[in-house]
Order: sequence, then C-alpha cells, then structure tokens
Amino acid sequence: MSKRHLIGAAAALVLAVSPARAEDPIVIGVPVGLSGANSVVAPSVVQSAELAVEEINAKGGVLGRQLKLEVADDASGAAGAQKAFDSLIYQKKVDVLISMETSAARNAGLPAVTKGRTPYIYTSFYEGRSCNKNLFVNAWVPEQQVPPVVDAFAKEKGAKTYFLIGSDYAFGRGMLAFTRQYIEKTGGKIVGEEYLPMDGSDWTAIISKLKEAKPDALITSTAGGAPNVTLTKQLRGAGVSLPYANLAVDEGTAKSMGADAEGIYLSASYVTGVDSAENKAFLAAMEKKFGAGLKTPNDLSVPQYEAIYLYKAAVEKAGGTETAKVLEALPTVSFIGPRGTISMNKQHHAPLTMYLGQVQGDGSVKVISAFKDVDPGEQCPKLK
Amino acid sequence: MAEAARRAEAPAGGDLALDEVASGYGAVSIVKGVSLRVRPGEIVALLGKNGMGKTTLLKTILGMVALRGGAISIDGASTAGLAPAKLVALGVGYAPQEQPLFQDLTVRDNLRLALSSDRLLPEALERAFGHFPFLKDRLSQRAGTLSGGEQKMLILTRALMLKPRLLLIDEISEGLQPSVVDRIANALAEERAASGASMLIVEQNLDFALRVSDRWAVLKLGEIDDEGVAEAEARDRVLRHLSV
Amino acid sequence: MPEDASAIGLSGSAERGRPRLSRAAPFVVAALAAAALWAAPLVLDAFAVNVLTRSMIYATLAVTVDLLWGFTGILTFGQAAFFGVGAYATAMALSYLGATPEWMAVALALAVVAPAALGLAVGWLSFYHRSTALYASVISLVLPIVVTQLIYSGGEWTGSSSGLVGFEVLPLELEGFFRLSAFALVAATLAAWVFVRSDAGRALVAVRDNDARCAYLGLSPKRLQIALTAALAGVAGLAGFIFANASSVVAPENAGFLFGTELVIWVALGGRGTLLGPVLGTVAIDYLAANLSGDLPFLWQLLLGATFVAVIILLPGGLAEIARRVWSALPIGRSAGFTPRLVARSSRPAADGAGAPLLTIEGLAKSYGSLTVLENIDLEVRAGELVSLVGPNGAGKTTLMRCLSDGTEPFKGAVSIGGVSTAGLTPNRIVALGVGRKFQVASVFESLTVADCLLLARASHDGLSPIGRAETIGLPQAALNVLRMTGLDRMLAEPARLLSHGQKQALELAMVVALEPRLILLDEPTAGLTKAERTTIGAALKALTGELGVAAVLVEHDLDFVREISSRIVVLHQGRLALDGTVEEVVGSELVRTIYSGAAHG
Amino acid sequence: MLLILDVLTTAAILFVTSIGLLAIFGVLKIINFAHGAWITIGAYCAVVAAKLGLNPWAAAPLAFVVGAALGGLAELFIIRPLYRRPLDAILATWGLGIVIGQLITLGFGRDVQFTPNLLPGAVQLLGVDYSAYRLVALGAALVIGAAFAFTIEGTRLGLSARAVIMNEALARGLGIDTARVRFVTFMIGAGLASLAGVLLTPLASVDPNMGVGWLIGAFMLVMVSNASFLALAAACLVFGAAQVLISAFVSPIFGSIAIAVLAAVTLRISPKGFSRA
Repeated sequence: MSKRHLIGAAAALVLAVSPARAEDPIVIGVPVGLSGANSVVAPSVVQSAELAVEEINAKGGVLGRQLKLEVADDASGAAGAQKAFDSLIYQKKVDVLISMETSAARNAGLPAVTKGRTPYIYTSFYEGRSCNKNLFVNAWVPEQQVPPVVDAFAKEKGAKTYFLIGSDYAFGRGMLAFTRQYIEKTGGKIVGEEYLPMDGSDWTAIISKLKEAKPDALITSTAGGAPNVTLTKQLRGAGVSLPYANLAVDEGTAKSMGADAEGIYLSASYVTGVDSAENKAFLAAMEKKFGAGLKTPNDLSVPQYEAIYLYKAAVEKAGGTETAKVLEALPTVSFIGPRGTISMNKQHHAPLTMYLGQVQGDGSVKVISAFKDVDPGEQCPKLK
Repeated sequence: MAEAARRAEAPAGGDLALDEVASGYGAVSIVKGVSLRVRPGEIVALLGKNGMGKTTLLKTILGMVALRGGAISIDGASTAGLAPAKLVALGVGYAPQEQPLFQDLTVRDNLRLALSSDRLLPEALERAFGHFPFLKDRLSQRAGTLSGGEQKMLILTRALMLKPRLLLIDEISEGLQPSVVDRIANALAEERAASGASMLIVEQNLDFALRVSDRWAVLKLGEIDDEGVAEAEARDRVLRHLSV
Repeated sequence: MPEDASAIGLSGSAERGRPRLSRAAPFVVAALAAAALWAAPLVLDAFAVNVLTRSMIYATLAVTVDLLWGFTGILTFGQAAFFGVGAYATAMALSYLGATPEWMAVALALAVVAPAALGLAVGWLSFYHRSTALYASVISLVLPIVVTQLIYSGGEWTGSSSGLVGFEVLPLELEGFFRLSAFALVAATLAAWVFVRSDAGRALVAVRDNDARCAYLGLSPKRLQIALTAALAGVAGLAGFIFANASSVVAPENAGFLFGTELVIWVALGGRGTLLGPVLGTVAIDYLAANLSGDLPFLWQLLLGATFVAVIILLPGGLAEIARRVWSALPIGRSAGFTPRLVARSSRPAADGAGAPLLTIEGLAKSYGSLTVLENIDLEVRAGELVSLVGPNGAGKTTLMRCLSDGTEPFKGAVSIGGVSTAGLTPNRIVALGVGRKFQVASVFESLTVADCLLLARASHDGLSPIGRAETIGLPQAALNVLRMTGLDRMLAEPARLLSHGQKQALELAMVVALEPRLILLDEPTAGLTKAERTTIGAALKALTGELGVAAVLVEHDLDFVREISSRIVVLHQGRLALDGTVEEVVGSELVRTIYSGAAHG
Repeated sequence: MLLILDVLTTAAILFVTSIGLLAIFGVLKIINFAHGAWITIGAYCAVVAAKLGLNPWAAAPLAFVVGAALGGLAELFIIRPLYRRPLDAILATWGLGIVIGQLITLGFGRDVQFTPNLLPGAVQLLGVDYSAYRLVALGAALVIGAAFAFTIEGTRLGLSARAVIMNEALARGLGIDTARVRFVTFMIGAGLASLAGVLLTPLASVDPNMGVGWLIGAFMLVMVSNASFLALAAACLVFGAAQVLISAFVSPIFGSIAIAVLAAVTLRISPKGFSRA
C-alpha cells in the first residue's frame, strides 16, 4: 500500500522538478525487488534514495543538474532483473545504476551493465567477490560480517558446534561457505548445513534435522524477505531457542516480524542506534519526509542513501557523467554518512564499521559491541 | 409453493401432448416429427426396435435432450425451455433404462434423491412398501448389490416417490423373469388406480406392453409407424413391426 | 503396388492452377519478413532491438506451443522446460568448455539434443495407449517444476537460484542477435507453416480431433505425439541456445512453470492453431509488456489476465479469430482450399486361402467387476463371409466388437486374426493385421475435409508427405464405389463436420474400406440412416464380401437389413452365443421370436 | 518421533490446502487453477482481520465467507460457460488467478505481509518439543475432514453432490438441480481454499503470489485422488510422508518435487490413482 504511495510520490516529485530545468536531469536507475523475496526491504531502500535525491536537488543538484530517480521492479530474481536492467539502460537511458538487490538479480544485470557501459553501485551486503569494471560496492561482505558473530558466540555462549541454514543461491551459499571456513579455522565444528531453494517455504524437514543435531548455535543466511520470514516463523513455532544469528535480517524486517524476531543476533554496518550527528540528522530528515509511512531505515537502505552521495561526489570530481571518468573518480571519493566515513577504495569495496546487535522485544536492535573500520579483504585483486 | 397449489387443483393424471416433436444429438436427427397424446390416466406403450428413437423421445419430453422442432405440452401448457428439475417439480416421474441407479449408493439414498426434501421420505416409503414390501429390509443395502429384478423394482419405486402425475418409463421389463414382470405390471396398475397417473412406457416386451397399456404406438426411424388400441388381436400386427 | 492411373477426375479441375501459387506464398511472405527484419535494427533504438530480440525468441517458442496445442490438441506448459534445458546446456557448455567455435558447435548440439532426448522421455511418459489429454497436460506441468528444482539443486554447476552469468557468447552485437533471432523465428514459422499445410500436417489435426479413429486407421497417434514432442523440444532447445547467447544470462525462471503458462497465454491471445496469431501475439504482448510493465506493472498484468480470461470464454480462437472473420467476409478471402483428385487403384489380391478361418474366437469371456458381459464365445469367420451379430440391448455385442479390435482390452480367451493372436496388441497393430473397424457413432475427423479424411485412411499404406500435398489419393475401387453411391465424391472439399449423419457414416465406411482390410468390423452402420442410405450401404457391403472376399462382422438391430445381406447370423443373448446359423435357420427359429417379443429370460 | 509428527502435520497441511480443489473437481469435473488465488484471498483476510484488530481466529470464518462469495461470482461468470471445455477452464481459471493476484497487489502492495501468529510456541509431546501450531493444523485438518465427510455423507446437499459425481445425467433426470449443486459446490470449494489460506499464515509468508506454490501440490494430490476424499486423505499421508522423508534423508530440494513426481508416476501406472484402493 505504502509503496504505491511512494512511487506516486516519487513520480510527482519528478514531474514537479523536471520541466523547470534548462539542462536535462541526471537519471539514477534503481532496480530493486519490489516484489518477491526483497519486497520486505525494498520500500525502505526507495525511501532513502528519495531523501538523498531531494536533499541534493534542494541544494542545487549536481553540477547544476537535478537528479531524477527511475525505480524498476526486478522481482528479486534473475529474469526480472534482466528486464529491469534492459529497460533502465536502454529505454530510460539512465546515467548510473544504484541499487540494493539480490545476488541473483545483480548477476543477471551485470551483462547489461557491461554492454550498456553504465556505472553501477551495488548497495546490498552480499557474498563477495563480484568483480566488474563498472561495479562498486559500499556494503559489507562475509569477511566483515561473520567474524563478529562467530567470535561472540564462541566467547559469550561457549558455542562449539554450529548448524547452518541457507537459501540455495549465491548469497546463501557464499555467506555460509565463508562462515564454515571461519568457524573451522577458529576451532568450532559444523554439525549440519542445509539449503532450501529461494522460493521454498517449507522448512519443516530442515528444522527437524536441526533439532536432532542439537548444536550450540544456529547461523542462517537466507534470501531477505519471504524465506527469512517463513524460516523465522517456523523456527519459533518449533520452539527453537538456541543462540541464533541471522546474517540476512535487517532492522526493518526484524521489526515487522515482531515477537518472532526477538533474541536474534545480527551483525550489521548500520543500526538505527548508531550514535553520531550524521545518523541523527538522517533519521530526523527521514522522519520528517515520510512521517507515519516511514519504513525503518536499515542496513540495506542506508548504503543506498550514501551511494547517491558518493555518486554525486564522483560526478563532481569527474566534471560530468561520462562513464569512464566517473568510474575513475568513484574509488577516490568519500562521504560521511549515517554509517560514518564511506569510501569504496579497497578493490571497489569499502572498509566499514560493524556492529553486533540483538533484536529486542519491541523490534529495536540493541548494540552489543562495535568493530571499527573492518577491512573487506581481498575481494577483487585484479581491480584496484 | 404456487406449484403445489396448482397441482392440488389439477386433475390427478397429467395430459401430455406431443406435436411433431423432433430432436437428436449433434448432427444426428433421431426423433423426426412424432405426434402423440397421453390423456389423463391413460397408459400408452411406445414400441419399436432398438435405435428407433424411443429413449430419445422420453428424454426430450423430460427436457434432457433439446427440442428441435414441434411442441410438447403438459396439461395444455408448453414445456419449452423447462429444465428437468422444473418438470419433475411439475409432477413428471422418470424411470430410465441406461445406468438407471446410483450403484454405490444405498437403496434409501437412491430413493431420497427423487424427493425434494427428506421430510417427504417416511410417507413416500410407506407407499413404496405397499408396492414392493421387500424394499423394507433392503434400505441400507447398496443398490448395486440388488438382483436385476430388484433393481428394476427399485427404479420404478423411485419414479413413484413424488406421486407423479405423468410417468415416463423406459424398458422396465427388460431381462426380467415372468414373475417379476407380473409384479411390475401389478404395481403400475395399482398406481394408476390409486393416483390416476398417466404413463408413457417404452417397451420391447410386447406381451407386457399390451397387458398394461390402453393404447400402443410403434416408432420406426424416429417416426410413428403404426398405432392402435391394446387388445389381444394387436399382438401379431405389432410383432410384424418388431421381429424379423 | 502398381499405380493404376485411371483417374476418375471428378473434383476440382478448376482449382488446378491454385496449388502452386498457394504453395509459393509462404516462402514469399517469409522472404519479405526476413528482409524487413534484417533492416529493422537500422531504424529501431537499442531498447526496441534488445526487447524484440527476446520477444522473437519467445515467439519461436510460441510456434512450438501452437503446433502442440493449437494443432495437435496437447495443452502443454512444458515448452518452457525444454527451452530452459537448451539455455542451460548452452550456458554450462560455454562456461565450462569455452566459447571457441568448436565448443560453440558443441554447445549448439547439446542445446538441441538434450531437450530432444528429454522430450522423447516425456513423450513416452505422456502418451501411451489410453492416455488422456489431461494426463499429458499434468506431465507438462510437472516437467518445468522438476527441471527448475534440478537447476536449484545444481549448486555451483547451474548457479542454483542465481542462474549462470558471465560466460562468453557468440561474438555479435545487439543488432546481430536481433537478426539471428529474427532468422530463427522466420525459419521456424515457415517450417511449421509448410508442415501444417502438408499432408502430414493433416495428421496433427486428425490426432486432435479423434485419436481413436487414427489408431483404427492403422496410424500410431501416440508415436506421432511422442515424435512431435521430441522434435519440438529440440526446437525449444535451439531457442534456448539463442536466448543464452543473446542475453548472456540464464536463470531458473527461464525453465519455470510460470513461463510455461505465459507461453500458453500468448498463444491463446494470438489465436491457437493459426501460427501467425501466436507469433504476432507473442511479439506484440512481450514488447508491450517491456514498455508498459515498468510504469504500470500491476495494471498491465491485470489487463493481460482479464483479457486472457475474456478471450478464453468468449473468443476461443483468439485475436486471429477476429482477423479471420474479417478476412472471410471479404470476397478475396473466400477461395476454396486445395483438393486432391481421387484415382482408383487395383486392390490387393483376395485373402489367402479361403480354407483357414480369418477370425477365430475361442472361449472369450469378459466381465466388469462382478458383472459378466460375455461368456464362452466361440466363433470362426472365413473370408467372404458376412456374419451379422444380433441380439437385444445389453447382449454384449458392442463389447465383443471391442474385444476383437483391441488386444489390450482385458478379457479371457483367445482371439486370432489370420492365425496371429491379438493378445496385448493395440488397435493400430490389429489394423496392421488387416482389420478395419467402423464405429457405431460415425467416427471421422470433424475439422478435416472429406478428401483429407480419405487421405489419412490411406496413410498407413501410402505415407504422408511432410512438406507438400499429394495431387491424387489412390483408393480401392470399393471405397470409390461407396463415395460415388453416396455422392461424397462431389463433396471432397467439404469439412466433415458439415456432412449429414448418413454422409458421415458413409465416409467412415469408405475410410475403413480404403484400408483394404481382410476383415471388417461394423457396429450398427445403419443406425439413424434413411431407407435409401441403408440400401446403399448394404449394397457396398455385399460387394465387398461377395466380390473381394473380405470377411465382415456386423452388429445390427435392423433385422430386415440383416436378412438382406448376411451370409450367417449369430444371436447373442445375455452374453452367450444363443444361435449360429444361416439366415433361414435363425430367422425361422422360435428362440429369436421369443427373445424379441420379450418372453425369454435366464 | 519428530519424523512421525512431521509426516502427520505435513499431511494435514496438504489435506487442508487441497480439499477445496477436490470438492470442485469432483462435482464440476473442472480443475480450478485459481485455487491458489483463493488461498491467497484467505491469507489476506487474516491480514485484514489483524488490521481491524479482530481476534486472529476470527479470520477463519471471515475467509470462508469471503472466499465462498467470490467463488459464487466466479462460478456464474467464468466457470459456467466452460463446463464443456475443461481444458479451457483450466486456462480461464489460471487467468482469473492472475487477475486476483494483481487486484490484491493493487490493494495491499506486492510485499510480504505480517499476520499475528494464531498460536505461537511449542509444546511437549511424547518427549519432544513440537510446534504447537502444527499440531493445531493437524487438528484443523481433522475437523475440516470430519465436517466435509459429514456434509458429503450426512446432508442432502452432499447426497446430491455425490449423485452428480457418480452420474450427472441420472441426477438431472431425477429432478436434481445440477446447476445449483455445482454452484454451491464451487462456493464451498472456494471457501475451503480461503480457509486454508488463513491456516497457512503462521507457516508461510503472505504475499500476492503465495498461492501458486500450494496450487501445484494440491492439483497433483487431487489428480491421484480422483474425486474421492478418503483417497485424498490417503494420498496426503503417503505423499506427505514421502516429502518429509526425502527432505530429511536425501535433499529438501528433491523433497519439494516429491509430490509432483510421485503423483505423475502413480497416474501413469494406475490412472485412477489412489481411489482404486
């Protein structure tokens, strides 16, 4: 319901600003999973993008040009992404793609990005090692996210045996592959690792296996949205009360899941509780713009907001939107946003401050500890 | 409710009139212009060899096969466009020949299905036991487990459940022993005596047909080939139409 | 067999000039379309080129769906799966082997062979003796689900939910892929067009209309359906190959059930059974979808869904139906179709040795559950005999005919034709033994013309051309006689559904006679016929048995008719052989009189 | 022990989601491919009930009524013209499903909705902790099955419906208003599908396309049951067990196609499926 209003609002915004300019606006394509697995978080991503565009346009735009958003639904999957990317690149002729998407959608979009020679900033945490001349990432990878969780479980809960559950796709498999590696490296043991297809919703058999394996802790990495929701519902329904870290849950989703999410551990580069002037200003601006319709800002929507500012900085440095120059400028610019100082200067990825948090009864996330400037590691050695 | 009132006023037996009735299936024309009258309380036997259109004619009267030409009226009112359910409500009872029973349902359920409400069941069963007392002990038995003769008696009983004013009966004597044929003939006679119902019976059993009916007609290739009054002398005349 | 060219040129000499013209038409249209599509990228923008490339690949798939559903009557959701298998075979080959020209050729071969092999297996599973259309649809529904799940379970190999991406592809630009898929579409449509207009194409419609009749003409409808499934799976795989190259991404959705339903929707909206309707429908709808669904995603789907429902209910012929109605209202649209001429051909030599019985039935018994329908039937029929099977309703006559013509029917006892046991043989194999069966309700191909019905009747002897139309149909003289006596020889271009009941009966008889059977089984051939029609059919039967030495078994209620033509009469009563004798013996017997006057029982 | 409970509850859920389809297929001989859409309608009734602040359980009767009412409309305008074209009826109902899905999207958005859990937590049963709600689902299946059995065996409507299933021509000849029987049956079948939608909310995510996944399983189960509801119960138990066991011991992915594949094979071997037993 709210999304319809959002899109309507976005359209109205575009209509209101575009005709007045002498020069054409800079068009930002946002392919995002309005339907399918990502539909739970997608609205918050669109909201933060709208705020960034509004703020920038209010201050005169970029190099005197206004920004304009083109949102397209990628249906959270490969086939939908192909259509969305084709439409944005060839029909809407966007200058840049900035988006939070599933790994399936990102992968499916990359050939179009390469062919269409469009810069692409990916703003979702993911399994890592996606390398493309045109692709930059300002969210976390397993190297940044997994260690805090595993270390905390080992230290605080004395966990030695782990059970891993994931959605069967690049993110789920990639995250858990790293998790397994890290756990085994630090002396823990995996007693089970199970996957369900992205469209699967019946976790019964896997949950029963989990119960039989009797691990000390559970770590899951599903596709966002529906799979995550059904898994959490069914885990709670089955009375599973282990220490449980969910690598794919964000604060917004946790909030909508209500009581089912209570007690879940998560590891993120952003939680609403981050204590900084930038974050407070951001939250206030979001509150003001969207009021009651506000979707809780989260680890997936905040990078989207920051990425638009990073793109603005790169265009200003490059002196225009020409792809080659923008790509050259992107790794050199930085922006101080709600998550702190962000710069995609490590092989097209960004060092980030990570937080270990736990979902409370009211759906808010309590920060347990913070880790400064965690390095993304060797993601794309062939890119600088 | 209005129907019930109308039925109360109407004479006991229905008055069926067929005027140049034609019908068939798909491209096939089967009944090709039949005119026939069954007056209140009258029993008319429709004779003829297989495939001559007798069953189709009955189904046309009941509204199960669409009328393609001519007119059908009951008590002077046209039945055009009336669904079988409507005609049954008007007092038409039907005893079919092909797949005439719900084999897997009990005798009681087969009988219940002929009634519009279960409240009518006890009274209707009482009347039925009057004709065929054996049914009393068989109510919970599956219809398919009855013997051939018993099945035929059940089919007839079911057609009588709603106290019809016009009965359409299709080859009720088929494949039966003479003793059973007798019981059925008696039941038809009793029913007419009790309720005054009119009947159109399709038959291949000539002796049975001539015994129970007042008049007969022979259908050949969808048309009435010959007709007459049911009397002993008619036997040879009809047999010429029926056999080799 | 000697071609006796004594043409009895009765039909369509006025139309002789037309066939060549209309045969060239598809090629001219195809050449024009190909030329236009070659030039199209010059005027279209990159987005349109990109979208239409995909639309045309989908349209190629729509052609295969139309052949299966529109022409052959197999409602399939499975073409998506074959497409997906082709696309994945390509993507996996290119990912793991490389994209050198040699490996590209291997990828192409895999993309066609793998789905075709899968199609063969699916066809075998879907089509068997007594399989139903619904069952084939069920299988076609299960297939994409299974293929999708296999892709999911392929882990790194298939990329699971993420699909495969980043493999090297054919070195073409956007325009190149556009032209490649345009070429594939034109070629597939042209091939399909030529095929459906050929004699073999009639067989597809025949299978859709009446697959039992096909089997009883000695054709194997199931084999045809299996072959078609496999071949069109290969074509779908080829489309998958082009798709994988053009998009450089393959995803599980490409093989999914939802995509399968989309294909059916496009074909239904375009107009099933018209080839061009589905092609244009698919391209138009997919192109519109790409343009509109970005801005009006829900409304677009809503509109499409509502239109689909409305078309299915109100306009089953799809949008092509509207075009066809307009076209046929114009004077130019009302040209008569091509009609072959009938020629006589010498019949095969009369049955071997009149001594041995042609049909032998020993101890045949048949029951449905506890109900015994036939018991203890022993019967022998020799060449040249015309045996009538009479008896009241429910005596088991039709059941007996079924047992004789279908060896898979469960019954006890033995039936042999010319010394060969029929146990376990499907109808088409019994027909190959020299048996022809005429059904009680005239069983012809309603959508085909009289000429096409006869053509199919000869198919098991003369074959069917997959590319062209035969100029003549060679029929045995007896079949020609039936046609001439009933006037059907002057109605060759008439669709069978427009024939009268009697004409249909005669056509079916002519079709059965055209098979040149040694034994002919007839179930009430005169039911519902006029007196004149009965006489005609009786004469034809007498000629068949008397002059050509064919044996005939006839179920009949009309005893006058039976008396006129039979050489022997067998009376069946309550599942048993009550009497077997000459016409005089049976007609005069007291038993028959009692059976028919109703007194007999037990 | 867990496995046994999993099998029983899985079978129960399968039964609940397919009984509505079975009712319609049995009497109308039509496969309602909009069945999934009615499941979705039911789930959204739970969403609406939650928004209105009703007791979560109140969604169940609400869904049945709403589903049945919409089912009545669909029967009149879409199913009725297609009785003689059963394959086209599959397509038309599929199209109807698309329309319903899009209308729901227009009304509620395409994202996942959250509903209150009908009964959270786990209970101790025979030595194991087991999801309380799955046990409730098992009970619900038994109640629905019993109510269905009573309707079929004990009421006039059920008797008429059985008569139409067994021999529609005869039923018509006896004066049964077969059009009305079909109409009412479709309403009940649609209502049961919606009721199933409510019962699924604690287990599944609620989004406009949620029903499609359930449709296929239900369809295959109904195919092997051949309109007999006892056969359906048996099929749910056997195939549900296969699904759980294959998921547990082979792979959840193969488990998810177990029903479809086994049902197809069953039909190939014995076209009447489970109803023969």
